[in-house]
Amino acid sequence: MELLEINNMVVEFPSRHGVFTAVDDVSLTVAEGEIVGLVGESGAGKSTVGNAVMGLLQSPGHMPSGEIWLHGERIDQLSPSDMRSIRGKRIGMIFQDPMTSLNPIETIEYQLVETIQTHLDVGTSEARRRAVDLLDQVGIPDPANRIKQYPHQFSGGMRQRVVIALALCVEPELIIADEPTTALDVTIQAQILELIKDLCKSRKLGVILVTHDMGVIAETTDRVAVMYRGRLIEMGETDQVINAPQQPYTRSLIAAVPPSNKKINRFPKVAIEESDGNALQNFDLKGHWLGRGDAFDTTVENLLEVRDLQKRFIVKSSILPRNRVYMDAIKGIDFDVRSGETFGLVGESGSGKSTVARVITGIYPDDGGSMRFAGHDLTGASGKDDARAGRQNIQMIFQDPYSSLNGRMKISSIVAEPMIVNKLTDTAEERHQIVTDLLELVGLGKDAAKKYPHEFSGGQRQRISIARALATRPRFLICDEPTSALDVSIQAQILNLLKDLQEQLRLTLLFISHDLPVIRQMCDRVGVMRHGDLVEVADTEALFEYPQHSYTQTLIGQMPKFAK
Amino acid sequence: MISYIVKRALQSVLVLLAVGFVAFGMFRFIGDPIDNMLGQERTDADIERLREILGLNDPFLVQYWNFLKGALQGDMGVSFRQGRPALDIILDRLPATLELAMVSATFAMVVGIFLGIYTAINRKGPITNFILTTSLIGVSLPTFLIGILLIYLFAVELKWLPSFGRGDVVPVGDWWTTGLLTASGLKSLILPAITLGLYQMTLIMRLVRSEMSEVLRQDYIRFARARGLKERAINFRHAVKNTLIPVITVAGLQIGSIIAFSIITETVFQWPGVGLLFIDSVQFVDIPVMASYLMMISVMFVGINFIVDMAYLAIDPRLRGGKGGN
Amino acid sequence: MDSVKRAFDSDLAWSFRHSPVAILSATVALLLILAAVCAPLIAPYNPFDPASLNLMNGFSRPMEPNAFTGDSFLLGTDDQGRDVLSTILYGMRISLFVGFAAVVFAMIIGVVAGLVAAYAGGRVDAIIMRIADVQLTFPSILVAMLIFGIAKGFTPVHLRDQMAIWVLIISIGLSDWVQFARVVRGAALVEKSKEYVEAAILIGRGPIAIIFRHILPNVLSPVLVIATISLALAIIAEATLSFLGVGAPPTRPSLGTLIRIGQGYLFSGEWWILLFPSLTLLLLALSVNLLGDWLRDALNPKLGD
Amino acid sequence: ETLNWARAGDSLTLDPHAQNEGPTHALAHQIYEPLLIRDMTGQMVPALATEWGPNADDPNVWTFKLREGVTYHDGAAFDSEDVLFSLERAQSEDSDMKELLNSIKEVRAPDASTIEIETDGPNPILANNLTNLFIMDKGWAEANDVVKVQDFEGGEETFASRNANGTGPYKLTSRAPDSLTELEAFDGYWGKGEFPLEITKIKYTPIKNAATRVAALLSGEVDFIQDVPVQDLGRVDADENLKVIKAPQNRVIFFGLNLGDDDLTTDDVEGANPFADKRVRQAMNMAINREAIMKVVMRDQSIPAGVAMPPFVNGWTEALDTIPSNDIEAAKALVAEAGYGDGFTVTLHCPNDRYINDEAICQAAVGMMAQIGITVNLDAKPKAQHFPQINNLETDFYMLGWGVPTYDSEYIFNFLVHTKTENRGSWNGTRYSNPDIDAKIVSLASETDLAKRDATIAEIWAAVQDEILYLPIHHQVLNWGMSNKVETVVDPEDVPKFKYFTLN
Ligand SMILES: Nc1ncnc2c1ncn2[C@@H]1O[C@H](COP(=O)(O)OP(=O)(O)OP(=O)(O)O)[C@@H](O)[C@H]1O
Ligand SMILES: Nc1ncnc2c1ncn2[C@@H]1O[C@H](COP(=O)(O)OP(=O)(O)OP(=O)(O)O)[C@@H](O)[C@H]1O
Ligand SMILES: [Mg+2]
Ligand SMILES: [Mg+2]
Ligand code: NI
Repeated sequence: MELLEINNMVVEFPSRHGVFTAVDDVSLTVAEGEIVGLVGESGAGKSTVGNAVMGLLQSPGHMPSGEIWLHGERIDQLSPSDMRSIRGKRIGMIFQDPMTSLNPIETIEYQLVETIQTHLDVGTSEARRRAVDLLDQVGIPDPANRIKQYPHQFSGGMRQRVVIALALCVEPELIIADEPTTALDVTIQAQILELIKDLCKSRKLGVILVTHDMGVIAETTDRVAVMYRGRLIEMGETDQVINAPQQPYTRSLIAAVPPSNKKINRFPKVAIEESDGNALQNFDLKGHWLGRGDAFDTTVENLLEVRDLQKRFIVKSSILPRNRVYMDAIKGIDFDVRSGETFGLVGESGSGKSTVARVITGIYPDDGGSMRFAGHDLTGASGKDDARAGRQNIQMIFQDPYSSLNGRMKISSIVAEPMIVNKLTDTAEERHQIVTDLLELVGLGKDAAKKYPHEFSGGQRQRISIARALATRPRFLICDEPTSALDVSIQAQILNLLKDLQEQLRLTLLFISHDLPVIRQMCDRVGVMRHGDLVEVADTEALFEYPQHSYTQTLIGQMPKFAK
Repeated sequence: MISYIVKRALQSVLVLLAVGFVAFGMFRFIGDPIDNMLGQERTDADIERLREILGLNDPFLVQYWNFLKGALQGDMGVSFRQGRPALDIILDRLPATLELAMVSATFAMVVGIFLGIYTAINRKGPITNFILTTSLIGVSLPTFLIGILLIYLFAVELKWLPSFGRGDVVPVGDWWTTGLLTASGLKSLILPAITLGLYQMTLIMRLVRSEMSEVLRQDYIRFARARGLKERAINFRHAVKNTLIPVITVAGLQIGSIIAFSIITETVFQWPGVGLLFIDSVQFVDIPVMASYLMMISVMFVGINFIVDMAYLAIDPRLRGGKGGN
Repeated sequence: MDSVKRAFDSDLAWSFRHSPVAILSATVALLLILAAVCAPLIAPYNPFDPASLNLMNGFSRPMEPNAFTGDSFLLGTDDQGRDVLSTILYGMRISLFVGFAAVVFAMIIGVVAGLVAAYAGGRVDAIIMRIADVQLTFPSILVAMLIFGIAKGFTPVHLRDQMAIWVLIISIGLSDWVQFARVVRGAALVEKSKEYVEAAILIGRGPIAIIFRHILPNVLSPVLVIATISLALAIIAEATLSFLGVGAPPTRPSLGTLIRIGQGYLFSGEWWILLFPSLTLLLLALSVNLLGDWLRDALNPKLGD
Repeated sequence: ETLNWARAGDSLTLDPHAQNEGPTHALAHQIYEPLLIRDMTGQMVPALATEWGPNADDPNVWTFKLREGVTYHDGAAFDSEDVLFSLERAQSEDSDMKELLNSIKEVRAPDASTIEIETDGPNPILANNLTNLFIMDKGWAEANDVVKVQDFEGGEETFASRNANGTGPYKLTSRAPDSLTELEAFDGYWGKGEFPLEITKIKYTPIKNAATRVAALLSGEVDFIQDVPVQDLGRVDADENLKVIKAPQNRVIFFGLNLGDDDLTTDDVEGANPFADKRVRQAMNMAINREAIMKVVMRDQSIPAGVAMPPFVNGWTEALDTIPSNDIEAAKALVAEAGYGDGFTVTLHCPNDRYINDEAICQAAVGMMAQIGITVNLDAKPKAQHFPQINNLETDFYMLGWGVPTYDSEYIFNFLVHTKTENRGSWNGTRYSNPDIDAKIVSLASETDLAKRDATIAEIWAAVQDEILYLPIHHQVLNWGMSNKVETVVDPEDVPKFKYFTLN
């Protein structure tokens, strides 16, 4: 008997604009101890399948037809209370978006202990001990202290690991892991995947692993299912699918995986023959508004100069300053970003990469050091106006796209907003056109304009956030994990676009990513961070070929290899 | 923290000064106490003499200043109506009001939150619609009417509950008297507490419902479900706590106004509390009582709002410390 | 034309067309408002014209001829011989205007103050919130008396009646704004720390746009709850204040005043004086609140079900 | 037998001389006694004095024979020392009763059971002023340091303001101001056997709200309430366990007009005062339909009035109190004759929490004035704002009610008719000033020939009626609601004296 059996599942999202079929006739099985990979285009319906299995479709989504069997028991028609006894206990799920999956006002400890105690008959102190253990297992440093913190005090990757810990803590029979490692650096990713694999072996755990990372698929899964536009188009043994894909989409997907071993000029594009003509079009940047902006002056060599930058967070507040406990998130780092280059920032999850971005953009005040951007002092030492003027040209793509979108605004307003604010367009029609273009560019289609952020898949939200950043026609763009949730094909499309912009307009990029192949393709120079320190800065090729620092060496060594 | 409290305390002093200033500017418009004090046999000369004695002929700033001087020495003036120190009168009346306010606020909060959660979880359905609609009756009709209707039903027709007063009270400690320890005291509490709490209950219920409906659609609630948490824990802990900021804000304000201005309910039920005292004072233009009363009320509101602001921090860790922990 | 079409096509209009409750309550509210506006045209009598009243018609039972005069009134008459139906219609004009205007006034001040306090923080927050504390101390009775007293000094005798209405609106509004301000501030403090606000700042949005375009829509739900629920309260408050001599004269009773008058006849058998105006107020409050419920849900894209 | 008693307000203090005010006296009357008292029908009868009257040889000296064998609640004996002490106390600076005694020059106690009061001129109505003047025990006062009257305005609380020791039929057992006062029959009361004294315990609760008061009576929680709203009388009377009794009250309700000023502030007539024209006042007097007000607004609980004087008062005659005919056409003609055919506008100031249905009466008047072309803007306010306006001459057309505790017209003239001066005419908001009349009013105080005095009173009333100084509306009627087991008549001053009450 299969552990999980999905038969002809259909999921629909009705709306006033018609019914959208997100999952269309999907059948899938998972056996005990098996890891089934689920890959596919962003927005193909992968997360929706997971949600449907859990009975947690977001309203108004529903499952008009199809069956779900767990261990020979049909579960899609269970009463809510019976379903509740299955969730967590027998099926665990790791949500795709770790940022919004944690209750923002409860401590990590509370959420872990509560979950453990709901399912296991253990005392509070025992549950606490287990919680700390779990955090340790998912690689969170200093778990005993950090467990007392709140989600917003954790980095993206750390939150993702908390979510994983929460799903694993009661030892379910089946785990649906929806992009569980998107925000993790390779070392920790390896550690987590190892953990899951162990569980599969030792406890006959079945896993559905949704991911866009072909390397992970190759190294972890037993079988793979490929989804495209709501349909399951291909399914088979991992080796077979990777090495001899049947479907054109699968083929192009695999072809699009960026090579990790050498630098090529542009990302390989996916070329699939689309019947409905909705494929990513080639885009002529030159004639377009995006490419028309004034090329940035190149007189300054270093657009951004960061010296001895420091940032500390209060971990334990106290009335007396001397009793306060601080955590140094950035311990005095120096680096320059040259005009027109792409500077990559890689490093351990929780090492302070996002913090650097946030300090540069002024979201967090700095605690020392200096930042100069195109002649402006960003620390505000020489006046707030100067800092503000400097920051006018800095834009950022947030690591967490969903929280950075105002849930009460339609996509059209979100994307149009920067143009309105900065008066970048003359007429409303022009603006409307550009919004449509931008959405096309990131592969969303113009229908997206009418929707609200919550109606999108993880990767789609990420693309909205990118479209918005582009609409500012930035001069300096900080990308914090910009493609972490994107399948390789769309990733290629977007990264190529960024490259084009860079060529055209000398756009400068600060590119934060855990995805080393992407870094290798994108970046001119790379900085490696660990524990708040910048341990190494080097030209990309030099770094990949001859890593100096021991941490860099481990990092590069652990990069999942995807050999076609 | 300490510096924050000190700052808040200093601000409160300013609030008090402002309250006094506005109050004394206002009293002249409320009417003239002299008529009430002297009765029909007074002559114009009597009026003049008494005005002089009471200092009512002084400009309001002088009256205000004299009041402040007295207040600093703990002397809040003497009631024009009862001829007793204003502060004593207020303190005498306070227990009755505080007990009523506590009971009705508890009623409003407990029932309001519970029904709010219920109607948020079950967004449609006959019971929800029934609760939502009938509760509106409570806010659409004047408190006075509701009070009298309740009296008519439960006191006059059914004779279950008393129509007025506090019942038997027993002293607790030096100045506190309580009706919570006697059967008649408890019975007397029921109708006024419901009358007083009905509006707050509806308000809190609707607030909880509206906020809950939103929170229940957040990802972390779905994830909590995915973790298999009990429905009770999800609704009553995760969801409710996330709706709490507007709710406690309103609850704080409402508790404050229940204590301060439960005028109508106290009048209808002849509840011997400060609300009744206040309306008597306004009608009598009992300036010292009104002034000390307003001072007390402002201290109370400052306190409540301080507690509410502190509660924000307790509830939502994101509000603690400035951006990025500074 | 184009904009009409767009408005008709908007999500809000769509959701309205698909909500029977919204349509029903909007119809009721609209009918009531219309009836009030057209009172002089549709009311059988003009109860505000003292010369047309006959005291002997007082306390006529609904649809029964009066014992003294033989006149008959659909919903009976009140203690002054005013036709209850006409008085409700005329009284609603005052009540609706004062009620809506006061709530809107309170809402505007409160929301703006709350948003600014939350967003600016620091000293601005302290000042606004301490003003709110002062305001809280004064019940609307006292505020009304103060404003009325001051305004009386500035308005000529013949303008006093018009002034009274504005005094009512301002006094009720002033005593209500704090509730809005504090609730909005609380909610906005939470919103302000969210990432979408940071994103908007990065885009170059100024503080005003961030406050009103980004934060406001996200804190609107509690505002709507309080606003709709306050309407009936404001209408009743108007009656209370009028009784204290700061509002409309008793010869021109509002809906609230009519209810207040009717309360006196609760034990004495003249139920119609109380019942009909109360029902009208109830109907109004109900429809406004249900409409508010719908609007709140419709404005929340996530509740689209 | 316990009687639960409720009325709108509470006594303000137990010190019998600190406040001159209805509810305060009402409670004091159960505990303390004056020298002479009005019984429930308004008749002056002996209390602590058995005989009294001015000396035949010297009208300036009154002699009072005191009752023997009277004791206070604490057992002390009552004698002339106490009367002497109490009268002096009542005359002292802080006393609120001193105005009633300001004609007294000296009080003497020639022996233990006699008191002589010397006035500074003949005062024919001295006895009237003593019916609310309570006698305290000197020894008790000295022992408890309450020789001085409680300084009410100064905010003193004294032993006497919280405790009481009188000679009255009931003694105080507990008191919580504004909520509950309990009394118990006094065993050693001198009047045992003379009065019914069937009620042995009294529980007195103020209930401010009329509807609640009625509800409490209906539900049986109280046995006796004062001030039943007129519209609820039917409901109370219909209850098989309850009844309503009524009697005319010593209070008349009327409108005052500013007829003395050259121009009015609240009218729309430039440069002239329409009220100065007697024809206008006449017309207004005729326009008021007192019948309708009585029937509809007062539900028959009033007596239409033709004179601003309650019927109990010395000087009242049926002729004076005949109500003017309600003739709209004639009234209109008069207004036109006066030159206001097109009408004019004026503001009527009215209290809304003082007299029975005060606001409704004013509203009715607005309609009636409208019928003769006078547009009246009604400005109804709580009493604390209304009465100062009359006092400060800020109103042109106002409502006022007047009670006459002395039962004598002089009291009315002094306050309502005399030119407004420092010591007289304080309630005269009409701006009427007639030196002749003033002189006559002043002469009343010292006129010992009662016949002559009555004649002067009649003359003054004739002038007042001729001038149409006031537009009388009606005399109020008092209503007491009570359980069937209680038997009493209504006191015209609204002061129940429970020793007279009987029980079925
Ligand atoms: N609440 C919703 N309302 C309407 N449409 C939705 C909703 N949630 C998802 N969808 C749509 O369903 C489709 C599938 O979404 P799903 O989240 O399953 O994609 P996915 O395969 O997980 O993509 P990604 O890799 O980007 O996360 C998307 O096109 C999305 O727009
Ligand atoms: N607001 C905050 N309060 C306290 N600590 C914080 C806060 N924000 C970040 N930190 C801590 O600072 C450290 C660096 O976080 P940051 O988000 O910069 O990591 P990162 O390098 O971006 O990691 P990831 O790759 O996982 O996103 C982490 O330990 C995190 O817990
Ligand atoms: Mg997904
Ligand atoms: Mg990060
Ligand atoms: Ni990745």
